[in-house]
Amino acid sequence: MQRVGVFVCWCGSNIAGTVDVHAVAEALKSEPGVVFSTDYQYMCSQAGQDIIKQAIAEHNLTGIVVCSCSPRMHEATFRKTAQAAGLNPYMVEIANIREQCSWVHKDMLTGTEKAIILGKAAVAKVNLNTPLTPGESPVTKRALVIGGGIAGIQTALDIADAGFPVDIVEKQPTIGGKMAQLDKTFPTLDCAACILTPKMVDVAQNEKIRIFSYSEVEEVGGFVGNFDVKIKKKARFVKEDICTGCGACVEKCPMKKNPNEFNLGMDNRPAIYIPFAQAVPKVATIDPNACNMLKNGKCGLCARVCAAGAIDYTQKDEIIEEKYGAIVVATGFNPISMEKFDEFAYNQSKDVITSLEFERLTNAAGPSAGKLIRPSDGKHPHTIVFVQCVGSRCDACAEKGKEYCSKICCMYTAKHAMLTRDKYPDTDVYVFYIDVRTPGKNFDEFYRRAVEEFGVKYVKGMVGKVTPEGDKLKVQASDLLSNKQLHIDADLVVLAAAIEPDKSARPLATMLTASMDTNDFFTEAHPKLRPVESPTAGVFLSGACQGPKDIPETVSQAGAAASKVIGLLAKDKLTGNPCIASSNELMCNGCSSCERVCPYGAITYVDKEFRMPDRTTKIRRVASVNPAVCQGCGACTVACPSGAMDLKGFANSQIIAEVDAICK
Amino acid sequence: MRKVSLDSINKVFGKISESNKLYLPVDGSDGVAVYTEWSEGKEWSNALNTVRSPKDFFFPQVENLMEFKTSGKNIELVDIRDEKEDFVIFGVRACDVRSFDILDRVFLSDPVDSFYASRREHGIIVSVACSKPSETCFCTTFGIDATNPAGDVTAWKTEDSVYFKANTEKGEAFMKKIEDLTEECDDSAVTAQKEKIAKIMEKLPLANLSADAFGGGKTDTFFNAPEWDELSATCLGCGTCTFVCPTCQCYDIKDFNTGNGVIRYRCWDSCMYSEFTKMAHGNNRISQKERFRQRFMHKLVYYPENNEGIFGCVGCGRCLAKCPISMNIVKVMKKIGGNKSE
Amino acid sequence: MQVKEYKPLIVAFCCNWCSYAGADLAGNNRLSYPADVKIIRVPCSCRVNPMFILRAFQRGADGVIICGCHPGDCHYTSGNYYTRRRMAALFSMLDFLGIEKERTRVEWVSAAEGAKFAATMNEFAETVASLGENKRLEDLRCKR
Amino acid sequence: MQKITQNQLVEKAVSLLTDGTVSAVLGWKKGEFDYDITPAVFKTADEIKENFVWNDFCGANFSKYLVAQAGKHEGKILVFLKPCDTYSFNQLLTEHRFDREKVYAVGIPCEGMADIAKVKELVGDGIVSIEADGDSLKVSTLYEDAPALVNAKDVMAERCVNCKSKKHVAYDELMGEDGIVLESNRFDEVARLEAMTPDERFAFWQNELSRCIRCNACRDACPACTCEKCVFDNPASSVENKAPANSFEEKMFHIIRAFHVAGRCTDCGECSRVCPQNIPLHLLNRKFIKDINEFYGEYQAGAEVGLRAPLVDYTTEDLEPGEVFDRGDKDA
Repeated sequence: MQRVGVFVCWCGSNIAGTVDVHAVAEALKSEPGVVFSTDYQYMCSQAGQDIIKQAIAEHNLTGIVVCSCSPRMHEATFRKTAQAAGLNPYMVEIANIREQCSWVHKDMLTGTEKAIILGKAAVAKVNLNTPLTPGESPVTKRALVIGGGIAGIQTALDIADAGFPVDIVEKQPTIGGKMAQLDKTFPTLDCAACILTPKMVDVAQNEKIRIFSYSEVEEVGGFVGNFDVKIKKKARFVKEDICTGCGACVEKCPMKKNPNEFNLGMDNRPAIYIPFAQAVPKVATIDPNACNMLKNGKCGLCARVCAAGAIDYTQKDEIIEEKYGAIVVATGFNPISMEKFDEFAYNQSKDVITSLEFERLTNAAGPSAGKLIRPSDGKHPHTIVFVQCVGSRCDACAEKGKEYCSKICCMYTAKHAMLTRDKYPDTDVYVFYIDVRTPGKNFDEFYRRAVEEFGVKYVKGMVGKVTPEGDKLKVQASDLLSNKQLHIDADLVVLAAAIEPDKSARPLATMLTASMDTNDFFTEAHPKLRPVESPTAGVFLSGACQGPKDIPETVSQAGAAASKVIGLLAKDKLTGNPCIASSNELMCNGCSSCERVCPYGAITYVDKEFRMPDRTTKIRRVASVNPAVCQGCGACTVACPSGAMDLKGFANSQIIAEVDAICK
Repeated sequence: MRKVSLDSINKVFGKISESNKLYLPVDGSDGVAVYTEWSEGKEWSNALNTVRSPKDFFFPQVENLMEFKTSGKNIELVDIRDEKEDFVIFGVRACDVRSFDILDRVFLSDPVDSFYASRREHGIIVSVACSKPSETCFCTTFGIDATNPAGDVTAWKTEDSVYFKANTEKGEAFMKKIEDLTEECDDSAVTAQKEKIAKIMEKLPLANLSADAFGGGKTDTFFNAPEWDELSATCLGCGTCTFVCPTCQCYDIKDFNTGNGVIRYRCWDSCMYSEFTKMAHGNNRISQKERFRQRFMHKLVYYPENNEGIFGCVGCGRCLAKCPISMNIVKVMKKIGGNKSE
Repeated sequence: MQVKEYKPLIVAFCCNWCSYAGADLAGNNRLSYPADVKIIRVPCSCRVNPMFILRAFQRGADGVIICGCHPGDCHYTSGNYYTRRRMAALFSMLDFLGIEKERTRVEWVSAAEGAKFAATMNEFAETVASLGENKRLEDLRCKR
Repeated sequence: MQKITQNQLVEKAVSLLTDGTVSAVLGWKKGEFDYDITPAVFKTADEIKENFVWNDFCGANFSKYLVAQAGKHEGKILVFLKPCDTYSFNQLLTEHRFDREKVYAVGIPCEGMADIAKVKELVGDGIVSIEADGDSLKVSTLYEDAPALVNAKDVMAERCVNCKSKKHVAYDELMGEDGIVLESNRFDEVARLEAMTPDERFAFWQNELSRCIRCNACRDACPACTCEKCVFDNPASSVENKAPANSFEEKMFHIIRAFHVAGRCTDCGECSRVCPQNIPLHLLNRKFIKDINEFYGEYQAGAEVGLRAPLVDYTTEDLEPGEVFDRGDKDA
């Protein structure tokens, strides 16, 4: 029989407000096994924990029940407390009387009644607890960063800085991501390239960092500290180590007419290309769908002009297998497709563009060499209309847009408007908005300058329709403040498209068994307290894959993720979760049901000699669980027909004891 | 001897059930006879016998002994005996009547089983003579006269009437109750039936099955007989034979945790089960062969040894009809006892 | 048999990663649902053995609901897929035996769906209450 | 009415035993009344010649015996398998329950087995002999001077009336010719119950299961129930008990038993054959089989060795538990 101590937490008034904590402590006194029961204002506080430690010592408790907030909150805390008092940490059970009781029930009587029952269930369970000792597994001291945008770059640099090797996997031919496509950055208006490209170079030159560009994660196995990852290095038909990036091939390539992804298809690139001048790695890549040599075996010009002899038409996709201790997801974002937004005539007119396209259009390295022109006729636009929240914050248009706020649009639109007015004072600039959201250091000041100093015409209201007419774009909009209908003849319309997680995130999440929210943003282990960790141990989140972010936020989160990774890789061993499956060999039939449902391949079979009840011996096939691989889901326990398979910490007997206690 | 016409037998039943619960074989939905409490509309089955023997009335499969109620750390003991009032079992065959004697010798000898005892006290047995024995019958082997069963009252059922004869005080009292529904008569019809059935009994395939080879003191003769291996080789180890058997009397006592206390109950157990009388060291009988042997040795050797040579089997034939693999005491007796009745 | 006005007893098995967190979120957001709902934490919905469900009914539960991550989001990748098959089979069997199908339920509730959790529990509790006490899978010994 | 004769089987058994292919034979042994056949392990040719029997009452499915018998004798054991038995044979192999190398399986055709209860319904009690006579059975009783002729079809066991397959899915050697998988109506009764109201269904099962005496015959005869230790015998399992104390425990036992074999049950029908209380237990198993077929596509346990049972498998598109009720009458 256990000697159980019960500790009821008031959590200030959070629990005590709707639960009579004294009554709970009193009621649980008479439960079997309970030898001590008390309540205190804040059990998780130092003083509270001391009460627990003291009681363990004085009443030599063998198990404790803490009636408090969710185990997801403080189970770890109280386990440490128990351990500090010499009790096995797994002799602790939590009765969740806050999140699942005091916070959801209004009146004292109901709350108290339920709290007592939850307490009884926890006591019933702890009575059946047994001390558990976690297994240990080594840590592979290497990190994988998926995505080579500013988030990935910063995370990689910080991890490498701490002395751990890092691999970056980037699906594009170069790292740099979205930031590389930007012109200037708010609110300081310094040029994106000027602050990003040096970091890209650092990455290239850091001997701790390997860049797998033009590559994708193919498969992820293993678990925290011991991930086995397969990376597919797509054939770029150019030997990376030999190519000097001189660009001769790019010059000579006859197949020039291919939409240039980097400039969002606003101009063309050859079949063999280097995305942009500061690309890292600065290596050419052949687009197999465009290259005549690869398609029809004719041409081969690039091979001939390549002094270094880097061209290799026979190159194949290559699978690289590597072990990692930690994985950082930095898959970033994309503007949503404007296809469905006919009202803005995005498909009808070349002069309706997205903000990212506008960035390229105003970028010195862009299709128009930084000269602001209309894509349709190359003329200088005199009237520009910026439309905000296109696809953002639309609960109505959820099927084509997003319900959330994309966060960055207000600021970059202000930036665009300001820069336009600055460079081209003769241009009329309208910005249509629902609200202008400018929290953040120097953000509001920045926006007000756009209005006050640069005379940008901000109109509260949405654009109803854009109709191409002649060389004009007729913009119908409503001014909600003056409550007037506006008709503007615009030369250029810029849509602040909502942003969404990159499409590659969903399959990746499945590979990583990391959870996502309904918008396919990765969910964090805790929205406030563990914002850069995914619930899956060893997987961390950096940048916009977790939610819309601007550059400063992204960089700071990237650093945070890096520090978590460093913390993990600094350990030599990880103590695993001891709540894993184990099979009673005497009852095991060796039928393989458990093996079939195990998602981790943690179960294998061995032939063992057994002494049967009739005193004969028999060789039987029985299951054995690999404690390092088992993650403790329990699928096997139900698949097992004889009940030989059970789960430590969540044993059949324990769960049934809880059921009984609850159903009394 | 008194009689009542078959058409008005339900009046008799009605009369009795005014004062006592009356149980008799009634054909169930699946056409199999089951002892059922009589009520208007229920008809007395013509079946030779029920699958579940009437031993259930005195030794039910599950019987609550007592209850411990717990509140907090206090325990309160509650008496939940329910065997309180008189009841009548009607239509018990000769073999099953004998089974009560066999059970009595177990439960009524010291220490007396008070639960069984008081059920026996409260039970009134109206037996009925067999008129259409089955090929599986072998009660004669154990000296039972199927045409003249014992019991508090004996009944004979002919084409048109039912005849009654009281054998005990309880029986007399029973007859009193139905006096004005029955009429005094001679026993000619009964005698006639007895003779007729006796002839059929002689023709039964197992008529001359003999148990003479068995009995007390024969342990050494049979315990190590090589035939046990072969006989038990395909025994499934289920409890069918023991649970349909009218004389099997093994039970287990278990506690059921109700959440608010414990109900201590006893339930039938079977020596055929691998868990039977399992102890800390394991099982006494480690293989199915030993468990199988135990059951038959008990009925044919151990029981008679302790009970003036009375066998622990009544030849009702239930196990012959119900064993999933058709292994049974007759096959055992013939194989082991070397008695091949051609 | 109880004289006091009937309150349904509902046992909710919640997987640790999604639904239990969802329940916590409901708490964080102070979204109320009946106190008749008592939650048991399991690592994954696939840990729920049909025996637990029968046990709950035996002990006097009037409804049993199993909550797990949405299919595809299982923390253990495939656990809830097995839950889905097992429970589909079990529920169908209970229905086959004439036990009210409304008493058993599987719902997918993510860690982000506190509102859904509360709504589900309110709705389920209502449904079960409308059925009244569980008579068809009860063990009277447990109601003494 | 069996196509293959007793003599053929005896010869086969004797020859395999004498030529050393096998050292023991699992076969049917003569009883007292022609219908009470006992499965037996024969060791000698004389035993076989004297006692081996093959007639319309050889219903027992031998597959399960292999768990204990295979490997018990030096060399191989010969087992005769009717078509339905071969499915259990494969299922047990799939679950690694016996060593295939220790078994010599002879497939034998089966024309369907008779149910003695049905015979007695027709001709009454007191049966002294039953002989096959073409498509009929000649039954003599204590009470009729002339033997009664009953059509074998009229007294055929339910599971044989609804025979799912005459095809042997496993054997080392086949006697007679192989049959085919049949279009049976075995799910009709399940469908009839499904069509009832829940109250009617409840009443039906309440009545059926109330007769259960927990003799465990259904479990112990079931070729899918081969657990080293059954949960109902294991005090640690929380469901262990020896008798159904009330209607809940009756239901619980049969729900769990059926669930444990769900997806593994080959529908051999032994459970119902051996039930001393005539409870139609096979309906519970068939309900699972019917559901599995409807929910996840046709599946026959034991059709091949190594099949993945439906409940240890999944697809991402499986229907939701809630949908099983409002799926309308999808045809199996």
